[in-house]
Parts: sequence; C-alpha cells; structure tokens
Amino acid sequence: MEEEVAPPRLELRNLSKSFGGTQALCGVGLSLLPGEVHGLLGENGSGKSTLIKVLAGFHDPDEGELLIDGEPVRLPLAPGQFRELGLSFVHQDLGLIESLSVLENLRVAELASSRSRFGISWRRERRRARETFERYGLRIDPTASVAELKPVERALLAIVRAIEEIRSVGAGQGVLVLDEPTVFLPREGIEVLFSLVRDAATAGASILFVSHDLDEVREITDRVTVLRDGALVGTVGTRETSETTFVEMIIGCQLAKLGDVEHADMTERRVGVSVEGLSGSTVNDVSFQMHEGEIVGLTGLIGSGFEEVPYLLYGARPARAGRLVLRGDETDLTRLKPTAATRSGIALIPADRKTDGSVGSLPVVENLALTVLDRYFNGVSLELRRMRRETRSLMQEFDVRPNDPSLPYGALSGGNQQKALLAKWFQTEPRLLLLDEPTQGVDVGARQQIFGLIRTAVEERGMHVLCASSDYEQLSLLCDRVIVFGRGRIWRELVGDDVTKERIIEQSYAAMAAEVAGVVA
Amino acid sequence: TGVAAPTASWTGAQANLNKHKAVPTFVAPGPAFNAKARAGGKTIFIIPASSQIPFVSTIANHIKRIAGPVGVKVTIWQNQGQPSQWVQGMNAAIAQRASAIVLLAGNDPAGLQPQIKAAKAKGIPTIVAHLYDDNQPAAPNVGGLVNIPYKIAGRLIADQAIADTKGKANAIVVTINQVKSTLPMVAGIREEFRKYCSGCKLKFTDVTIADVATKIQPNVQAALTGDPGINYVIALYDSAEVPFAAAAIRAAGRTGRVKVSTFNGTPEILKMVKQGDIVTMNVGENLEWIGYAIADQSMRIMGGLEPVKNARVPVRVFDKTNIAQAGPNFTSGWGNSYVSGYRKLWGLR
Amino acid sequence: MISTTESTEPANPAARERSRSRVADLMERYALLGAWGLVIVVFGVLRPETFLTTANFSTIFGSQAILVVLTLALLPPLTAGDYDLSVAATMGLSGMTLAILNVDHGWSIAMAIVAAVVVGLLVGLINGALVVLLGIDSLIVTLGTSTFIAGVILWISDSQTISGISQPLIDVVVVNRFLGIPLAFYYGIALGVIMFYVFEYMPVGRRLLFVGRGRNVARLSGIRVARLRWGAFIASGVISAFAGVLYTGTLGSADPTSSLSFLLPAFAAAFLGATTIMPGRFNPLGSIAAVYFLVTGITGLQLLGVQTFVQQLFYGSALVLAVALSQLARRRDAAGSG
Amino acid sequence: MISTTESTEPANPAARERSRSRVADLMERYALLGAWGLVIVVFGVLRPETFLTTANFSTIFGSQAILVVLTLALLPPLTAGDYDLSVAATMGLSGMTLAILNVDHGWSIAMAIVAAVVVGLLVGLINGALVVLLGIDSLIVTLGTSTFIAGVILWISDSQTISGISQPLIDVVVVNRFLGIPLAFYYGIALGVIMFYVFEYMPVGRRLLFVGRGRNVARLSGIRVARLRWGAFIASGVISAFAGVLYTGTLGSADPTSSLSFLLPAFAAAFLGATTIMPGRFNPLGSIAAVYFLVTGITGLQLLGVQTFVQQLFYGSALVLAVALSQLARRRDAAGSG
Ligand SMILES: Nc1ncnc2c1ncn2[C@@H]1O[C@H](COP(=O)(O)OP(=O)(O)OP(=O)(O)O)[C@@H](O)[C@H]1O
Ligand SMILES: Nc1ncnc2c1ncn2[C@@H]1O[C@H](COP(=O)(O)OP(=O)(O)OP(=O)(O)O)[C@@H](O)[C@H]1O
Ligand SMILES: [Mg+2]
Ligand SMILES: [Mg+2]
Repeated sequence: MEEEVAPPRLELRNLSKSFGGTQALCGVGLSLLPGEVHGLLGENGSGKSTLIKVLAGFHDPDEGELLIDGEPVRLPLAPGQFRELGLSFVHQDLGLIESLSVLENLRVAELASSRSRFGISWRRERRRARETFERYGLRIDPTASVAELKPVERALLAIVRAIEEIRSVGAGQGVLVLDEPTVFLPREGIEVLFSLVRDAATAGASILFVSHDLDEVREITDRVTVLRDGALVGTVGTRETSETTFVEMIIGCQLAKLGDVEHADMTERRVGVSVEGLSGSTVNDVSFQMHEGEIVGLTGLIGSGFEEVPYLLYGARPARAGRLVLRGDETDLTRLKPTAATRSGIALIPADRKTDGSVGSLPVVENLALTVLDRYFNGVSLELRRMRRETRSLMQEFDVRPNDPSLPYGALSGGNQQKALLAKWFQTEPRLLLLDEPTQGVDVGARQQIFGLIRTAVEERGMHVLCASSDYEQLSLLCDRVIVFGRGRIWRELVGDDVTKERIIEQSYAAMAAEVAGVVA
Repeated sequence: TGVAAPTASWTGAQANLNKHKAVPTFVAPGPAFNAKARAGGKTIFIIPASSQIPFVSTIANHIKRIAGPVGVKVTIWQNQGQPSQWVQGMNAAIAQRASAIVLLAGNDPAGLQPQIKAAKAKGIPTIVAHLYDDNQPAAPNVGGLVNIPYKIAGRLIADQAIADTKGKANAIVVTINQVKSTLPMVAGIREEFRKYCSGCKLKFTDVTIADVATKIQPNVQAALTGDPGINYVIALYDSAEVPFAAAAIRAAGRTGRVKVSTFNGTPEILKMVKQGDIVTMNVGENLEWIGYAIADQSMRIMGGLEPVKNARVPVRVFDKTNIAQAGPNFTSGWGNSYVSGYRKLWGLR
Repeated sequence: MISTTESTEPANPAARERSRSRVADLMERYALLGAWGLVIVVFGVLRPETFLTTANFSTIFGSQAILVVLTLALLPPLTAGDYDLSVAATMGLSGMTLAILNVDHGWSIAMAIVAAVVVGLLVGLINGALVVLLGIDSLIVTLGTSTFIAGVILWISDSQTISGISQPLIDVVVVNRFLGIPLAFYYGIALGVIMFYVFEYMPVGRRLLFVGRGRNVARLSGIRVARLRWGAFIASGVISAFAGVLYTGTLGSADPTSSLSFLLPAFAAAFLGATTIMPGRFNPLGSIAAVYFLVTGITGLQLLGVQTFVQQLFYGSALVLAVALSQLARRRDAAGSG
Repeated sequence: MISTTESTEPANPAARERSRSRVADLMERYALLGAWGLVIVVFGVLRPETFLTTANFSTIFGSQAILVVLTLALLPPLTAGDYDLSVAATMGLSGMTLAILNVDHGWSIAMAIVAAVVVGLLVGLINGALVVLLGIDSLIVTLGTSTFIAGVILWISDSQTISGISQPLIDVVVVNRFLGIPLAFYYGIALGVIMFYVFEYMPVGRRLLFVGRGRNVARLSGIRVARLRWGAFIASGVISAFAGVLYTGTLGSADPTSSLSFLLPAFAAAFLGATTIMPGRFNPLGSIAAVYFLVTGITGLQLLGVQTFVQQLFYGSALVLAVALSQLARRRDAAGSG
C-alpha cells in the first residue's frame, strides 16, 4: 500500500490480549481506510469482539499500537477517549441498559461527555429524539424503557445511536464499528442499515463490520480481515475473493457444501402438535399444526407478530387465548407457566440469551446442567463428577469452544454462548422445541453442525421443532414448512419446494403490502 | 409550736431535697476485717454491662485502682454490651478460676443463670453491683449485692419538679422500662407526686435503649406540643436522655419555660446544671464510692465473710446552690470520709 | 463488582415491561403522598386540638432534619449501585470532631465545622478507594469502615459525651426559625432540591444512574465508572458530615454512640422514597416525603399517648403498606392491560 | 424484583471471567483461614497462658454458636437474591415466645420449642408472601417486618427480661459438653454442614443459586422462582427461630431487645464468608469460618484487656483486610495473566 498517500484512518498493529489462559488476540494488525467498509470475519471465539472492546477502552491490551490518521495513540484508551478519536460502536450485546428509558440510552454519549453540564431540558430532548427516530422511519417511544422494546427495536436503537454519534463527529470523519449488528434485523432492516452505512462511507467515514453472514459481507464491504484463533489470517479485497476462499480463510479448511436442501412435504403425516386460537399482544387468533418429523419456521416482517409465538407456547408471556395440543395432551395457554411447559416436554431457546438464557457469572457446567439436575441426582447427592464429564462431551457435540465446563458462561464468545444455550435445551430431549433466532451469531461451520443436530433429533427422536426467525437463509436451510405472518395473523404457508430464501422474502413483503392495502382500504 | 401544717404541701418536697444537698457522710456497711489477709492474692473478674458507657467503665477502673493496694487482682472484661459477650466473659472467668465475678451496672443476672450456676458450682460467687434497688428482689444464685438507692433518686428528681414549680408541676417522665432500675425510680416519682403534689400532672413516655437517639427528641417534642402546659421533663438517666430532651426543648422553642431534672451525675450533665438554662438539678452518684462499696463487698465474700446487706451507697442533690462544690471537672463534692472510712474498715494504714 | 450492578436498583423492571395508563402511573407516583395525607386526616380527626396545629407541624418538620440529610447521603452511592453503611458512623465522627475541636480545643465554630466536613470527605475518599481500587464489595467495606469509625469515635472522645458547643451553631440550627420552623428543616429541603436538580437535570446524575444500572455498559459507553463511584462515596461522606454538624447543633453536644441508630431508619426512608415521585429510582424528594410520612404517624401516635411498642408496630406496617400500595397501583394496571 | 436479581451476589464475576492459576485460586480460597491462623499465632505469642488453652477455645467455639446459626439463616435468601433483615428480630421473637410459654404459661420445654420454631416459620411465611406475592423489594419488607416484630416483642414481654427457662434446655445447649465444648457449637456446625450439602449436592441448592443470579433465566428454565424464594424466606425464619432457641438456652432467659445487635455481625460474617472456601458464593462453611475468625481476634483482645474501642478498630479493619487479601490474590493473578 505504498502508493496510498493518505494514512489509514485507523490502524492497529501487533495487538495482543489474553484472558487468564486464553489468548484471545495474538499480534493482530488491521487498517481502516477513509471511506471504506471493512469486514471483520472469523469463527466464534476468534477474537473479533475482543479487538473491538480494546478500541472502546474496555479491555486493556497486553501489547499493541493504535494509530489514528497516522498519529500514534497510547493504549489502553481511557474511558470515553474513543469519542474524542471519532469512534462509535454498536456492540455485540448492543450496549443498552434495559431498565432505563430509550431516551437516556440514546443520549448516553452526551451524558457521558463532560461538555454540557447544566440544565438538561428533557422536553427538548424528547422532541429531538422523536425527530431523530422519524428521520430513520422508526416508531419508538423515547419514554419507554428499553426492556419494553423488541430485540429488533433494540438493535435499531443501538444502530441509530451509533450513526447519530458519528454524524456529530463531522462529515468525512470518524469510524463506525458494528459488531454483528444484523442478527436481530429482518431483511428490510438490513437494507436500511446498509444504505446508512453506504451514506456514511460515501461521506468519508470508515466502517468496521462484523458478521457471520457471508452474503451480507460480500454485499457491503470493500475489504475483509479474517481472524482465526486470535491470529490474523489476512486482509483481502472483497471483490477479488470468492465465497469458498472466505470460508477456507475462516475455518481453515474446505466446508462440505450443504447443497440444495431437500424439502419434503410432510403435511400428509400425522399431526403431532396443534395450536388453536392463539392470541397474544400482537398475534390474533392464530391456529396451525405441526406434523411428525417436520420442522416448521415462523417468519414475517417487523410487527407481524411471529416472534411472539414461541414465548406464548411456552408460557413465558401471557396469552390472551389459545390451546396447545401436544401429542394428545391439551394445554390451556392462558394459564401455562414455564414450569408446566418444561414438564410437558416443551423447551424454549430465547433470542435474548443475555437476560433470558444463562447466567454469565456462573460456570458453563452449572448453566447447562440446570434443566437436567434431577438426572444427576441419585437420591442422595448430585454426581458432580459425572455432571462435569457429560457436560464436557455435550460441549464437544455442540462445538462449544473452549471446551472447559468450569469457565464462567460469560467468558465464552457470543457465538459459543449461543451454542451452549442450544446444548442446554437439547439435552432435555424435549418433545417440542421452540426456537427464536437459534443460530444468531453462530459462525458458518458451527451453524451447519447445529442444523445437523436438529435434523437428527427430529428424525431419531421425533422431536417437533418450531423456529421463529427473520434470517430467511436459516429458514430455507432448516425448515420443511415456513409460515409467514402479517398483521398478527398467518398470511401464507410455504411448503416443500416453495421453501426458498427468495420465496420467503417475497411472501414477507407481500404480507406487508397486504397489510398496507388493508389499512388503506 | 403554734405554726400549723406546712403552708403548701410542695414544701415537703423541698425539705427532702434540702436533706440531700449536703455532702453525704460515710456509714460503715458492716464489721471491720483484715482485707489483705482475707482477700490478698485473689482475683475479681468484672463484666461491665458495656465498656462503652463511660460511667460503667469508670466504676470498673476505680475498683481496679482501689483493690490493687490490697493485693487483689482485677480483670475487666471489655465488651460492647452484647449478651453473648457476657456469656463469653463468664466462661473466661470460670476458665481463669477467678475468685469472684462482678456483674456491673445493668448486667442482669436473670439473663445469665446457666453461667452463674456453672460459676457457683465451681465455687465462684457472682456479685451483682449497681443494678437493683434495696427493695427489689434479686435473681437466684447471686452471691452478693451492691445496691443503689434508685427509689430515693426517683423521689428526689420528682421533688425537684414539684418544688421548682411551687407545686404546679406538669411533668413528662422519659422512662427506659427495659432497664431494671426504672421500676423503683418510677415508683419513687409516683409516690412523691401523690404525697406532695396531688394536683400536679404526670405523663410518661417510654423508649428502648436502641431508640434513645432517634425517639426521645420527637417524643418529648410531641408531648410539649400536645400539652403546652408542660413545665418539667424528668429524665431518669442523664447521659442517655438529657441531650435529646434538651434538644427537644430548644427545638420546640421552650427554653426557659421547660426545665429538666435528672439522675446519675455524669460530669457533662452536671455542667448543664451549672449553665442552668435547662437542667436545674441532677441527683449525683459518686462513682469512686461505688467502687469502694463493690470492692468491700467482693473482698468480704472472697474472704469467706458474711456479705453485707446494705452497701449504703449514697446519692447527692446538685443544683445551682451547690454545683460549685462539684469542682471544675464535676467529679468532686463528696468529701473524703468514705476513703478513710473504707481504709479503716479494711485495716489499711 | 459487576455483581452489584443491579444490586441497589429499587424498581421492578419486569413490571415496567408493560406500558401503562396515566392514572396508574399517577397513583403509583403519589401513593405515598396519599398515605401521608390519610395519616394526617386520621390523626386530625382523633386529636384535632393538638395534631392540627402549626406547633405540631413545626415539630414534625423541625425534628427530622438530621434523618433527612442522612437519608440524602445514602442516595449517591445507592444510585451508583453501591451501599454505604458507614453514613451513620461518619455522621457521629464528624459531629464528635466538631465538638472536640470546638469545646476542648477552643477552635472557632466555623473552623470546627470545616474540619468536621473534611473528616467526612476523608471517610468517603477511603471508602471509595477500598471499593474502587481494591474492588471489594461496598457492603462489606462500609460495614468494616463503619465499625472502625465507631471505634475511632470512642477513642477520641474517651467514650464521653462532649457538651458546650458554641451557641451560634445551636442558634442557626434549631433556635432561629423561619415561619415557625427551625432552620435545620430548610437545610434538609435545600439539599434535597439541589440533589434533585443534579440527579435529574445534570449529566453527572444520569451518568451515576448508568453506572448503577449497568456497570459494564457504562464502561463501554465511555463513562468513567471508577471515578463516579468514588465520587458518590465522597459525596456521601460529605453529606453525612453535614448531618453530623446538624446533629451536634441540635443536641448542643456530641455523644459517642447514638448516631448509629439512624442507619436503618435512613435506609428505610431511602427505599421507601424510591417508590414515590419518581418510582423505581432513588430520588431525593421521595426520600424526604418518606421521612416525613413516617414521622407524622409516629408523632400522631405519640399525641394519642400510646405505648412505645405501638409506634414500632405502626412504623413496621406503614413501611410495608406504603410500598405495597404503590406496587398494587402498578400491578392492577399491569393486570388490566396485560 | 428482577432488579434485585444480581443484588446479593457477592463476587466479581467479571474478574471471575478469567480462568486462573491454581495457586491464586487456592490463595483466594484460603486467605481467610490463613488470616485466622495468623491471629491465633499472634495472640498465642502474646498471651500463651490464657489464649492457648482448651478453656479459651471452648469459650470461643461455644459462645458464638448463636451468631453462626443466625448467619446461616441469612444464606438461603441471600443465595436467592433477597435480603432478610428480619432474622435478628425473628430470633428475638422466637426466644421470647419460648420463654413466655415455658416460664409464664408453664408449657413443657419441648412444646415451647416447637411453638418458637412455628413462630419463625410464620415470620418467614409472611416475609415470603409480601416479597413474592406483592412483589415488594425484600430489603424494605424485612426492614418493615423487623421493626414490627421488635414492637411485638416489647408488647408480649412488657419490655421485661423473662428468666427461669427449664434446665433441660440449658443443659443441652451450654451445660453438656463434647470434647469440652458446649453442644451448641456442634448444632451450629451440623447445620452448616447440612446446608453445605444442600447448596452443593442437592438440586434445590443449585436452583436457588440460579434464582439469585438470574431470576429470568431461572424462570425460563422452568424453575419455580416464586416458590423457591418463598421457601428461602421460610428456611431463614425457621433457622432464625432455631438461633432464638439456642440464645434462650444459652442465657437461660429472653430479653426484649438484645437480639437486634446480632444483625450487622451476621451480615458481616455472611459477606466475609463469601470470599472463602467457595469464593464468590454465599457459603455455609465460609460463613462459619468468618464468624470464628472475627471472634477469635476479639477474644484475644479481650484477654489482653485492651479498651473496647481497640476491639472495634480490629473488627472493622479485619473485615476489610480479610476481603482485600482474597481479592488481591485474585487480582494479582488476573494482572499476571491478563
Ligand atoms: N472476559 C473474558 N474472560 C475470559 N475469556 C474471555 C473473555 N472475553 C472473551 N474471552 C475469550 O476470548 C476469546 C475471544 O472472544 P471474542 O468474544 O472476541 O470472540 P468473537 O470473535 O467475538 O466470537 P463471536 O463470533 O462468537 O462473537 C474467546 O475464546 C473467549 O472465550
Ligand atoms: N476487564 C474488566 N471487566 C469487568 N470489570 C472491570 C474490568 N476491569 C476493571 N473492571 C471494574 O470496572 C470498574 C472500572 O474500572 P476502570 O479501571 O476501567 O475505571 P476507569 O473508569 O478507567 O477509572 P479512571 O477514570 O480512574 O481511569 C472498576 O470497578 C473495576 O474493578
Ligand atoms: Mg463477538
Ligand atoms: Mg482507566
């Protein structure tokens, strides 16, 4: 790159960071050019988020240099220093405080910087926030608490916040760092995001973009840096690199091509699960059935209500009406509690793994064993040794790395946490498995492995799987039938050969168009 | 003579006060004995109610100083007033084979029966000092008593309220019922009001020891608001109550119209008697005298002698007429008769 | 340390997960004030001639300034997610310092007050250092320093009450009045209003809240977590010291042990206060309302002449009932809408 | 209520998020025991003839059984993420109930004990109901019930100490000995071991831990969160009542107020105990070690005959230093490796 005249906007050299025994980063280098969208790829646990948290001043690196516009900056960064350097972030877990209001979260940058000192006018701030959301076409109440928002809205809030912050830095300046911002976004959200990212890049900002979705990466990035086990694999131009090369760089070997998935039509088989007249806060009088050996997907656009269904079927949120018949056992969903749901063989893997999934401060083994404690209780005492041993092999099966059951769950990387969560519920051998965005943040290799495990369980144990997701590719790879929602009702069902990414996208939009038409009419 | 009964009954209260204004004289509590021979080389183990209460630790230190020259060893079990610490102290005393255990100033033997019995079984008598009035029944298994004339003290603080208002007392009494000596003091107060001031008004408000700081002020202030005629606050225990009662009077804006009479003779409160704006009288105790009395009783018992029935510890009324005699540190005003008296009694030179 | 992140958060975010009607919102916000009004009405009916008098309300307002200030001292650390159990001991230490310097060493009252406040500042500095630098749990640190300070007070005072504070202090605390209420009351209110402004309208207040609600997120957002937590402890120490000055001014003396009994009432008021005015957040105005609600009831009972234990029964049940009330408003709404 | 989810978690999970060397791990685990050993050595050198005696250790072990049991009573709610500030009051109430029934009403000692334990159970039931059903913060509920119970004790006892408990109770608590130590000691140890077993080797213990650390996670994992929290309060009430029985058995009497002074020491021991044996978790064995570490130091000072303020200085600094020590072991490791 000798011919480049302008220095990179941001350059990292020889960055290393270890946690106890784990070497999370080892001599990594990275440079972001002005106006560039730069992808950061790597398997789960390869050190992407760690690198980003060093830039945020959260982790103190063991070693490494940082240059901004060619000027060296001392590491570790002081808290808030990233702001002076023109950096803004969307972190993997979004960096929002749930118990505080949307407005407070949105304005954290101003509140954190000690420039303005007196007399916040909350009335004015509310108005400004409403205007901001309007500009992005969002309908979020600034006075609501973040806990009241859906995962999508939270992601959008974090994205809007970061983009607003980078705008305030000034045109053509700044670095926007996005750590897996798209996992909760449905297709149209991703499109909005990408257009915002392109605008920022055109204005001269640099963007660092992390995702496990290669299509997204190929769509938006100019160059890509790949990490493996904390070490740098290399930086390549996106256009010059093929998908298989990317995969090879990421996992270090060729990935067996999954090929075109065969989608059997199983609607003729016996009905194993039926849901009747389900109503929640957005879904209204929904009924559908699941057949034996069938994996059913639920999808739709924001606000269509599909993502609520798994929680209603598990009793995690109160249903207004509805019945669930699971292999002949009938349940009144308005009275269902998670305890009873677990007893009758239902399992839920929630989307928000941080608050609903597992406890970060406790070891992986205790988190995983929680749902099957009775299995290790021999009437006198828990067999802790066996618990540890079996957890280890379970982690092996789900490719949770590092495979150390005594590690605190929170010390796992985001994708590995997700794999561990799947493991936690899989081992209960449920009759009905409810998934909400099950492979969010899981890398390509592990994703295939997990799909394989789900398939096997369905085929060998006759498990029923219901998967709510706005990741259309995931649905097309996993499901035999996809139910598309619109306006809280079922809009269409796609079966067999119809289950393709394209068809799902088409129908999701059609549902929305119908909705708009419905409103107009 | 021809003069009829007192012009007003409150003068009886005044007379009682006057009687106690003079320096008390020493009266031997029992027969003389050779203290060195009887008690020399023995150990008194003192467990104060709480080492954090100044007058309690002062008495303990007096005993230590007094008994030293006689050849008696004194161990003080420092504690923060928790019963489990007293239990530990009792066990330590038994383990160290003390010759006598003194439960000092508020440490109720009713609450330590298992330990007192264990000590008794080992031949160690438990002496209870500064807890009971002479007329109060003592807990079982107690080997000796040094009582305080609480009832007399109660009568005197009532007399002050009656006499100072010339028979028009309207008093609120701040009690701590949880403390054993409150009972005889209240009995004394009621008796005086009945006797010398039948038209007077008497109200009570009770607090627990733990609530002294947070409750006395609001309670007294509320009482003053509720009855604007109140002109006296009778505070049973000076250091625990008077600062808060005085704060209530000030905060209610009644300084000069509401006075305080109290008991214990703590120097800081005697100082307030001298200032005179709020506290008009304090029934004092002589902590050194009490120390002598306890040493005397302990040495008798350790020496195998008959315990004395009445330790004859006096109290003295301090008001503006005689407060000067308490000296600059407010610890004097008791003469020397008891020092020489006890020394003679013990056969010391 | 992140453990205590959510620790002192008084609210129920789960329940907040439902949007609710304005009425329930207002009911929750003002339930405590309503309960207070009710107490006043009840005692007003029972004892109109003594309870419903200016003298009585002047008593109620004038006698609790110390508790108000001490409760306010708890709020900065609580908001930042830390417990400060040493406030009551700090109040005692600063009061004792003031008394010793003023009475025994003949310092002018102004200088003695400055010294007393500096003492509070030092305590806060030490607490903060132990919590932030060594990363020890705030509860155990302040339990430790509280006991230590109690020892220091006994030491420097030789377990004696020190009386004879200069009259000017007593005058400006309890003797002088405005509208019939001793000045101490207005100091407490003024402090409360200032703190309300800082918490609500200054960035630092929100930063503190972020630190208390999500320490990691706050760090990621570039907030100087350690500095703010430390600052909260210092603020707490200084305000406690101020309470100590008022306490000594009220009593005209300082005693070595009584201040400790203010600790639990202050915590009760802080937590009760977090259910009103701005439910779910520790807030100064709510805390003040809580203090006066409780004392109004106690004073009323006192005027009725009931026994001490009845006051305790009232205090205990009023605490629970007042919180339950605001909680029920929220619940009923949640049930109605969800 | 989710607010308090993480509330009572003693550890620093962020710091724990690093795997660390065995040595630092052991150092952290046994720092408190090491400090205890050091205290014994120091006093052993200073006062060999009184400190290093069986009588002394029998005293140390025998006299603190009440504090041990009361500390253990705190652990179930703390583990479940709740504070129970009413344990000391409950201990007082059950002790007083026992005394009144046994002495004043002539109940047999066995029946009176049963009644005392039932009283504790009822208190736990009520605390649990208020916390779980009404969804009120545990700190304020138990502060309220604690005050209420204190009032009830004054009421039923008429503020008087009740003495004259039947000898058999006294015998089995403090008179009878095994290896020279009163039986009370063994009750405390036995309870601690049972609780250790339940927390560590029974499913319910693990579930309780998850309820405390992540209430929502627990709920969605099918755990009956409300029932477990309620159960924790009931356990706490019953164990507190047991402490009350031991207390009354030790003193041979019941007094109306002294039990309250055990509250803060019990909390101190629970939190200090959470730094040892199983660092980061409230654990019974650690709590017992903490109680005996602190009391050993205090007893040594008492034998030296130092003034009481020195005891407080020791207690306060021992608390902070012991925690700092285990924290430093962890830190050094974190620094060395990260
Ligand atoms: N606080 C921590 N303590 C110990 N180990 C940690 C900690 N944070 C991260 N790690 C470890 O560092 C490695 C890198 O983690 P990181 O979160 O950077 O991965 P990632 O590339 O972002 O993965 P993902 O795609 O799953 O998000 C992992 O092995 C992880 O377990
Ligand atoms: N890696 C980490 N993970 C989680 N918590 C941490 C980590 N490192 C430090 N902490 C804790 O987070 C808090 C903030 O620590 P930090 O050293 O970042 O403070 P700071 O805000 O940088 O302060 P200062 O402005 O004084 O530099 C402290 O309580 C510390 O114990
Ligand atoms: Mg990551
Ligand atoms: Mg820093």
